[in-house]
Amino acid sequence: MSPPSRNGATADSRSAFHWLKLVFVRLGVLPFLLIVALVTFTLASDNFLTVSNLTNVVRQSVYLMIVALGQMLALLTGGFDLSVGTIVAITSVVGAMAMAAAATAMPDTVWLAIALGCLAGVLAGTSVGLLNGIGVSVFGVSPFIMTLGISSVGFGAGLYITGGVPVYGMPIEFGDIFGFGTLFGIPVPIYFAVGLVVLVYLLVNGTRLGRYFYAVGGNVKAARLSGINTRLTLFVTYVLCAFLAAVSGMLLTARLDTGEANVGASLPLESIAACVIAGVSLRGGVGRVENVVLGALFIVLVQNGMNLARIGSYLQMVVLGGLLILAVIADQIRLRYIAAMND
Amino acid sequence: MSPPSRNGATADSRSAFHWLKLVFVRLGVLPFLLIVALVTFTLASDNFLTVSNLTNVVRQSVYLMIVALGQMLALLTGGFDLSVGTIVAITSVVGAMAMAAAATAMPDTVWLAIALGCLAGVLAGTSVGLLNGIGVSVFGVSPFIMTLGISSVGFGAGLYITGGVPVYGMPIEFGDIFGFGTLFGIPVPIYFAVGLVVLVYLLVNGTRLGRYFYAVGGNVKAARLSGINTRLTLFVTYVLCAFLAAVSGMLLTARLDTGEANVGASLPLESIAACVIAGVSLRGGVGRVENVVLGALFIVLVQNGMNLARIGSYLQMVVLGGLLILAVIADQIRLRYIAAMND
Amino acid sequence: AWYPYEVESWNPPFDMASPREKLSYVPLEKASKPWEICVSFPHMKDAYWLAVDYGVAEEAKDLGVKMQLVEAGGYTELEKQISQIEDCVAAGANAVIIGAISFDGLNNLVHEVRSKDIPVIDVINGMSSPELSAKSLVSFGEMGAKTGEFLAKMHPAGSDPVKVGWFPGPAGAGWVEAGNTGFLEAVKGSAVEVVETKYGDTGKEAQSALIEDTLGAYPDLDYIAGTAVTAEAAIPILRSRGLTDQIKVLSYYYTPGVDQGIRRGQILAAPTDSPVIQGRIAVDQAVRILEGQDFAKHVGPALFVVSQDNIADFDPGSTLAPDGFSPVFRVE
Amino acid sequence: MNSDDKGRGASGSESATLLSVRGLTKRYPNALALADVDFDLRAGEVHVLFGENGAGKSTLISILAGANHPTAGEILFRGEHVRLESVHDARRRGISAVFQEFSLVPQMTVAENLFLGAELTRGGFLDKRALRRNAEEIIARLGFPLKPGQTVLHLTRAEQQMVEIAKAFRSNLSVLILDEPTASLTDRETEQLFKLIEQVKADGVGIIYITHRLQEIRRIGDRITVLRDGRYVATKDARTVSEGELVNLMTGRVISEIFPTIRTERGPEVLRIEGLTTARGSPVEASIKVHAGEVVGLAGLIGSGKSEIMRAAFGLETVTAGRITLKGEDVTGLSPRRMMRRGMFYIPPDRRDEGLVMIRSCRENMSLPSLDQPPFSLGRFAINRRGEARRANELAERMNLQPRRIERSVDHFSGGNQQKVLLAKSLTRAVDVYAFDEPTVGVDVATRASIYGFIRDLCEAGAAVVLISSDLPEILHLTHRAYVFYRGRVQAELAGDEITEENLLRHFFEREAA
Ligand SMILES: Nc1ncnc2c1ncn2[C@@H]1O[C@H](COP(=O)(O)OP(=O)(O)OP(=O)(O)O)[C@@H](O)[C@H]1O
Ligand SMILES: Nc1ncnc2c1ncn2[C@@H]1O[C@H](COP(=O)(O)OP(=O)(O)OP(=O)(O)O)[C@@H](O)[C@H]1O
Ligand SMILES: [Mg+2]
Ligand SMILES: [Mg+2]
Repeated sequence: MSPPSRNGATADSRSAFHWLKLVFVRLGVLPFLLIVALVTFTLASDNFLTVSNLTNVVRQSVYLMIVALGQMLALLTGGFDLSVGTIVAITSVVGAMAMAAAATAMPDTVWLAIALGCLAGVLAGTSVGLLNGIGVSVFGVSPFIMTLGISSVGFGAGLYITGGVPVYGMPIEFGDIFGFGTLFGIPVPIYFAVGLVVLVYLLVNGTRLGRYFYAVGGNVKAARLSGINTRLTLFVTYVLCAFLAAVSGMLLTARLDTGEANVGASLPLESIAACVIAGVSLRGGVGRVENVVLGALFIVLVQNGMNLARIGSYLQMVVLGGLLILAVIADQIRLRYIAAMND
Repeated sequence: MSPPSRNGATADSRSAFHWLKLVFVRLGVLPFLLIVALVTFTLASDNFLTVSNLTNVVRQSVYLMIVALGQMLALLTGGFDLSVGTIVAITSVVGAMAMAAAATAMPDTVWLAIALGCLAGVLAGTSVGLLNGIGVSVFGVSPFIMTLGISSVGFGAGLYITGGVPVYGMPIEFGDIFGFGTLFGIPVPIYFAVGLVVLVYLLVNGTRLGRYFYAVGGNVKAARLSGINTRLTLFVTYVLCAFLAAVSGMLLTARLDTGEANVGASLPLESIAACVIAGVSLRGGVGRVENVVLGALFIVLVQNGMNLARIGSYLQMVVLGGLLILAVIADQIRLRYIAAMND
Repeated sequence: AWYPYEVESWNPPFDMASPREKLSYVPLEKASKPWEICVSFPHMKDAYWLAVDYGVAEEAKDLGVKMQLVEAGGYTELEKQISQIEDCVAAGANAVIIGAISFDGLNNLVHEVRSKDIPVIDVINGMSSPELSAKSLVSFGEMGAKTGEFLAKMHPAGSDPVKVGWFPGPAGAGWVEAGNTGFLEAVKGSAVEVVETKYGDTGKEAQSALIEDTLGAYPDLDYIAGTAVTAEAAIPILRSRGLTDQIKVLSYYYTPGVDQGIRRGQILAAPTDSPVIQGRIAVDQAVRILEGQDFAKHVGPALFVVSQDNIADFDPGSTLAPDGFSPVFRVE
Repeated sequence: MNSDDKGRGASGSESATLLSVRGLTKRYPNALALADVDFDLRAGEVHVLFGENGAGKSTLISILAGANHPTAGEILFRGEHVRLESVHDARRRGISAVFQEFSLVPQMTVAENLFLGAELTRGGFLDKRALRRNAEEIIARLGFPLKPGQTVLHLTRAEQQMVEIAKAFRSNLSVLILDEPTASLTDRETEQLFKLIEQVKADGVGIIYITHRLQEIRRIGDRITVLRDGRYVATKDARTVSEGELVNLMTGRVISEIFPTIRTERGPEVLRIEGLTTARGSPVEASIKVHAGEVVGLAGLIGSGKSEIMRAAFGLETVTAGRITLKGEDVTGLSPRRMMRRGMFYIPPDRRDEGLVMIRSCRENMSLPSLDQPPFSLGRFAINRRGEARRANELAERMNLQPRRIERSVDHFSGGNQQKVLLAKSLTRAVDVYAFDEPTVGVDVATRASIYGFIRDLCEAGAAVVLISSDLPEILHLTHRAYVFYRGRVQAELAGDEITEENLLRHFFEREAA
């Protein structure tokens, strides 16, 4: 790109504009939206720009963020996972039941009970992903339908197990630590989120498998002709996505202190929205982990800000929908800039 | 294909099989599923195979069917419409309010009030489609996000208008005729559905615009280079889809006798499911009206049959999800046969 | 046995403003024949409706009638509820008990069903149709009001003002709007100030986020009042913030979580409308109508507030399904 | 790479058989794509596969590359029976292929594509630096004008073709399969490729080469095997066999003249482009004009802007400066639809990407541009299904579509036949200016003759034809006038006898020489 010229104010402002445009093209619209949101809500509410509230926002966004990471993998390969909500619910129910049972059976070994419960929950959730993976990769069912169908099946099963009643009886330590605990002043769930973000980042950007997600999503046929085991890649995608959703489910269970079959209903669409706002393409092959993290943060931040600014819930729906569309329009414009710059 | 041979039972059964396979390839899995469902439910419940119940099923399926027709158009062009539920709700609310207002203003001209109300409702619903169309065709927003965003905006707006309270005060004739009326023993809504099915069939199969839906969904670039106004085509698609949803919304309002902001939430996914079961491709460019009609019928029929067979609703969720997946797996097999038979 | 149970009866019926009298409700011993009764619920996803399910299923067993339960899957599924009831009737139901999704939206259906001479009983939620055969319900407005009164009594006008965050439930649902109105009416004129009304889905995670954000906006809150889910979600949040002593929690209906919360001293109080009894009475009414017996046209259990003071005497059998009860969709 | 230039040394019968195939059969349920084919490949030879469109060439090589599985027959690799399970499997054995249809991931960069499926890793993680370095090395060795960091999405078809070729050259090669690699390349890149082929040949690599260009066979071929209707016909020595004989073997008949002579009665000017510059920066201030009744050629290297000028005229590019006049009317910036209505038709070079709706039938594809006109239309909005089917059948006949199944979806046809469907689209409506962008990509000799035939017919009927081609002989033999593009500018205008290979080539490179 041309070096910024150095004569006078116009040139200065022009170069500032140019610089902004560059940031826009590199990072997308999200940073701007985040800044606008921060400024707006800071003006609208005194309680918004406080350490405790922002920590709160980050902590609230943990669950969506982890699920969105998994969703991103599915989107990268050109699919969807509409069953993430069900996976969260099943994990929560199974994990809570197992933990409660273990805690009753051996009241002295709380930690073992917690470990067993988490294991059971995550296994149950991940096994839903196993089904998705088999359907998509072996039977070639379109991910939309496969995960939609499985989500209906899983939801029915979850309700069948619990009858819609929350599952109580988990050791109090579980919620106290994994739901509400803090370490060096930072809530424990945030550590999990950071850890998983780093792992997924490394996976996606640093490994062959990560590359294959993009390749399969970009052009399955080409991927296959390049000697990639596309079916295995797809299978792994859905299992990983389910695993992430399951971890999120266990963390949420700790936060809620009960196992619930009724959680997560809005997660599928919300996680897709977080990804798409972050520039992940629904056609597959395009998307970045860092942006997805920002996307999830942004959605939760806006909800929090609107709550603090005392915006009615009807209006909140309107604003959120509008923002979603706006973000995508901006991304469209960005793509045009890119095409114009042509690398 | 090869003429059936004529020696002995094996050949006969083979030719029967061959014939079945041909039917399968031509018509898809739906006719088979419908037959299986009919037989199963007839055995499971005495009340299933009665004229009144089957009429009932057809009438119940009218709303889903009309919405699915619109959804099919969106799918054909390679998009989605996740806002059909909101469109139905907005139509219902606005239509009911307008009709009630008109009926109060001029209590003597009931018909005029009904006509005005319907017009207002359908216009309101269709204008949501206008927004979708503009977003998708002018701004190039992906249909998934555009319609998801609009559905959130619209739902919020609908609730805002009504405050969440149903709208009453429509002339009683409206519900009596368009919701519950019969003509020659057949419920009035069915006539609407049949009319719209015929219209959409003609549109899709007999007109230029119909052909353009397929072309745009199959390959936008090729369509553009063939002199098709692809943007206009996309725009019209979403407007038409919204129009159909709006008509369905008005019919539903007649059935409910109140304007409700709380209807239609499950319609987006259900209508997509109806289409996909019917072999409409989510990648665009493939799908047939007749099958979509069967798809909508099938979904409602199975729900009805399970209700009559007194299957618990948790199990119903499991069965419906499973059937969805099954239908798509079968379609996958069919595609392989087609590739084999080769025209 | 659960009966006799103290209920209120409205006369003339179907008008909540009518004068009411106290009755001791006693159901039939046995039905004369195994009637087929269809029950329709908005959903079966929470403990409240599970309790109603428990009530209708137990009463059907006690009376020796058949029961078939359908559920629409949520408050946005009015069409589905209508279809399900139609299917039920087609399957040969002798009577229909409806927990309605919409106050007005089912009137046509009621008309259709009644025209086939099938009794229709309105349970829990309320419908506006005049053609209903009977009602077994209380007004959710009164549930809200009871909660509000409880608060207002503790903080009458003139005492130190207190701040309440109010979480009535999902926007637009009939019972939510009713509860909201009742609550706000009841606290009017007292020292109770509702500083925030936050609608939201009754999922626990949604309510959790609402509570957290409200705590952010009003660090000096005194009460959290709202749905049972809100109350349950509030407990761990307050505990983790060390606010348990500062902020008290109220629910405006009763669930197992609320029960446990009150017993443990984490929730201050909640009114109960005895949903199990409402379910039982609805079935009894249906059978009485079918058998041409006398029946109370419009009854509902008397509301009372369960608080930490009286919980010891409270029998949850009228309000909650027992532990380990799993939903019953069919009683033969 | 030790390029000890010993020429064609290693070729000849004395060297070992690398790969051989016995009785190979591939049956698609209703089509026999390959029937009992024998074929063998020696180390260090270029073995050309030749045959009509749909003869089974691509099917054969896709089996050899592991992308497809035979119904019957056996494959021997270095004397051993092998089952090639997947592309990956084949590549592990050193069999590498460039397929007719590209296998690139558009969102990835050139470098990433080059190593797709064989990423270099260190300690489990991608070694991005090594990847880029190796990509640069390969590109440099090939001498292609590619940048490793470019996104494939933004490349032209020709550039993509180069990436595709580079991909095949990356690993330990023993068999290299090239399916029409030069179909979109100009002579310069073709030469580059040939040099490379010479190099690997010298290393003892066996090369299977599919082409429809006769001059290439002579240029690099050692042996040539002809297929017809999925059957083996003959194997010949490429240097001695005559063109006539080859064509005869391929089609079973004799084609006297591939290039027809096109008479011209130069009519009025119908298209004039003045000082055209597009947003993309190519072409720059280009001006051309086209008269009725003549064939105008546009030639130039890859990326010279020869396509874009016509794309811009057809409304596919954003024009930033200049004027386009069609039949005296200013049509600058009009959409393709308007341009088509006003009498221009552009046939794109990439049938898969922009040309055809692959999942729809031939009939629908052919009629798509002209549904607003009889015999396709019925009234203002409706379609005349019968008229459509009749016309589509006529066109299939005229284009010699194989098999003649107009209801079959396009993606079930062989590459050349897809091209025929694409060209048939232009015959559905009468227009004044036809622009054909690389119309004969992947088309066999006989069909090419017939395509040239219909270009002649169009021209002689008074239409203006713009022929954009990277295939020099087409420009030489068919055009009455030719423009040579260089870096987006019109470098030269040649007419009549001036259009010679020497003249054209001089202008291709002129600036660089200067
Ligand atoms: N997927 C498929 N299903 C059915 N038939 C097919 C399929 N792919 C190819 N064929 C048929 O197999 C035959 C051989 O096709 P192939 O692609 O090998 O031809 P080709 O010699 O490469 O032709 P071209 O020069 O046009 O590329 C053709 O008749 C084609 O119609
Ligand atoms: N879709 C595209 N995106 C970005 N740049 C493009 C695109 N298409 C073409 N270009 C660039 O525009 C320039 C001119 O392209 P054009 O297609 O006119 O070249 P050409 O001379 O026809 O070459 P070719 O033989 O490759 O068709 C090239 O430098 C090319 O890189
Ligand atoms: Mg080929
Ligand atoms: Mg070109």
